[in-house]
Amino acid sequence: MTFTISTAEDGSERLAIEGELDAVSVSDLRTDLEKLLARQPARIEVDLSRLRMVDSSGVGALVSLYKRARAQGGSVVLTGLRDQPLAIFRLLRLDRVMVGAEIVAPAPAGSTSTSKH
Amino acid sequence: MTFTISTAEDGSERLAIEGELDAVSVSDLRTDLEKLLARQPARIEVDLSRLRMVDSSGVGALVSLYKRARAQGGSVVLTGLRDQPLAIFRLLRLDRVMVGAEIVAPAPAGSTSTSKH
Amino acid sequence: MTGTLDHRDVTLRAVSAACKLVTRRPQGPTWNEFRMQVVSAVGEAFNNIVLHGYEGRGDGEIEIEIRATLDRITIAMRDYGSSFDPTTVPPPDFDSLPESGWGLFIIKAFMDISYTPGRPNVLTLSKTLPSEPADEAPKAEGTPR
Amino acid sequence: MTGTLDHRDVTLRAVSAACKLVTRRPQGPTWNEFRMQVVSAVGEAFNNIVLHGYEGRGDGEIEIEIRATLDRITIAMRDYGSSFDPTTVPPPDFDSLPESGWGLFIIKAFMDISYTPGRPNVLTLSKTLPSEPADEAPKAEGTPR
Ligand SMILES: Nc1ncnc2c1ncn2[C@@H]1O[C@H](COP(=O)(O)OP(=O)(O)O)[C@@H](O)[C@H]1O
Ligand SMILES: Nc1ncnc2c1ncn2[C@@H]1O[C@H](COP(=O)(O)OP(=O)(O)O)[C@@H](O)[C@H]1O
Repeated sequence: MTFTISTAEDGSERLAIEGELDAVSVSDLRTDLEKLLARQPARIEVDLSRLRMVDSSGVGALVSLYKRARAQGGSVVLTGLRDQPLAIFRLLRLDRVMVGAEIVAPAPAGSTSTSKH
Repeated sequence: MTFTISTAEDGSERLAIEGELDAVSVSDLRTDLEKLLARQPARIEVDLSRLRMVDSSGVGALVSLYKRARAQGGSVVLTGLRDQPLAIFRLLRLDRVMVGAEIVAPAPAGSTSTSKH
Repeated sequence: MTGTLDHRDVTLRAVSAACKLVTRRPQGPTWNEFRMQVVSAVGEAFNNIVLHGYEGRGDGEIEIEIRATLDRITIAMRDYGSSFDPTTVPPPDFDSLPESGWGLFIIKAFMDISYTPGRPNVLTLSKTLPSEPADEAPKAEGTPR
Repeated sequence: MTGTLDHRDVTLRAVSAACKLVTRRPQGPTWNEFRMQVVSAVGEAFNNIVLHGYEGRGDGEIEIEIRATLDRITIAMRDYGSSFDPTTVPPPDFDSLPESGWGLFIIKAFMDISYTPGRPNVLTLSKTLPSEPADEAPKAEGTPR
């Protein structure tokens, strides 16, 4: 699993997760998700178009992000879900609650970006 | 399995086999081995340094080549055996009968070469 | 196979490879979904044994048995950790958007499950490959089935 | 899994993946040799079922069961072809450099074999991973075995 977090000038955040998000790899996300939430973004876009596999621990982390961001008054939109992750989100009935438009606007120019591998 | 047969100007032949020589792939060799034997070479070098796996059908084809070439008065030397193929040749006690020096002289300049993939 | 999450990948790769043994055509949407569901369910079950059965201790053994027959795969997982009763675990409360408690639901949704507590606990997951819809089936190839 | 030689690769890949389940350290010369021997033996057994059991007909079923426990792998192969008695097959006559008849010798040299004729015939191959020589073992890592 690798991920990238980019903060746009308008304060919105973009989190892109690639590969396999599971009980092992999910812990690599934790610190950066805390920092992201501490910035109290009005909008978080989670780009899952390159997420290949997710398990219930990974789903748990995304649900947690969603709930905490919303509790702060922010919005969260998940984009690009496909294949196994899409099947899991559908099975858990999370697709209608959490998943936004499938088409992702490119990150605005001038955004700062931190990348973790 | 891929293989290359090169005929040197002195009439000696070089057969290099790569990959997996097994009950399926061995049949791809048959026609070209017939042609090679029909040229009645005085010497055949079989380079197995890139052979990764062999099964008993592959061993059978190599033993057959060896016996027929010898019956025609030619010599056969197997070089470069390693890993699984070496273990099989040792187990079947073929290593002392059929295997020559591990160091292979490069094919002489001016040799003609046919390559199959 | 030791029960650490690091070993889950190796198990899932073996299960994924074994999914190719249940059919003469390991491809197409029906088979892809079959494999996706089997790998997902076994991954959840492995997590649960490590995190609940062995409570994350990381030194417990998990024995894996994979059986492939035509159209069906069966994976038996044996562990020596604590036992539980999967029939009494309640389903997730979807409306409250829980952050955990999805694992067993995924397992049961994707595979047939049987569980025998003991030493070892034996969790058996199996699944039949659905027959392909007619429009997915290959054109006649002259090979009798 | 159908009994054609094209399907052998798929079987061997699943067996190779399962060899990683018998140890917590699937690496090093001892394990490499173990896997090489298991894959070689199963390949020979698969060939034999296709070529002798089903006489190359290519439409017979071969069911594969793979069981991995700590230090041991067991592969059961079930077929509905003709039966034979592996105990009466003579070993190869090495001095005459035969071109066939090596398969069962390789199987028996590399794995423990048991065979029950019937419908299906069940050939069971198993092998214990030898413990590593001391100089191959990893340095103490603080994880109790
Ligand atoms: N292999 C197991 N051994 C012991 N208890 C288990 C096992 N698998 C599941 N459980 C119990 O069942 C509960 C539900 O599991 P699950 O649906 O996977 O959700 P979660 O793992 O998120 O709690 C667990 O909290 C645990 O109490
Ligand atoms: N699965 C099988 N079903 C029926 N007969 C078999 C089977 N495997 C082996 N045999 C018999 O045992 C003999 C020896 O097999 P083997 O040692 O593998 O050599 P080869 O396949 O080259 O003949 C075969 O010729 C065949 O008669």
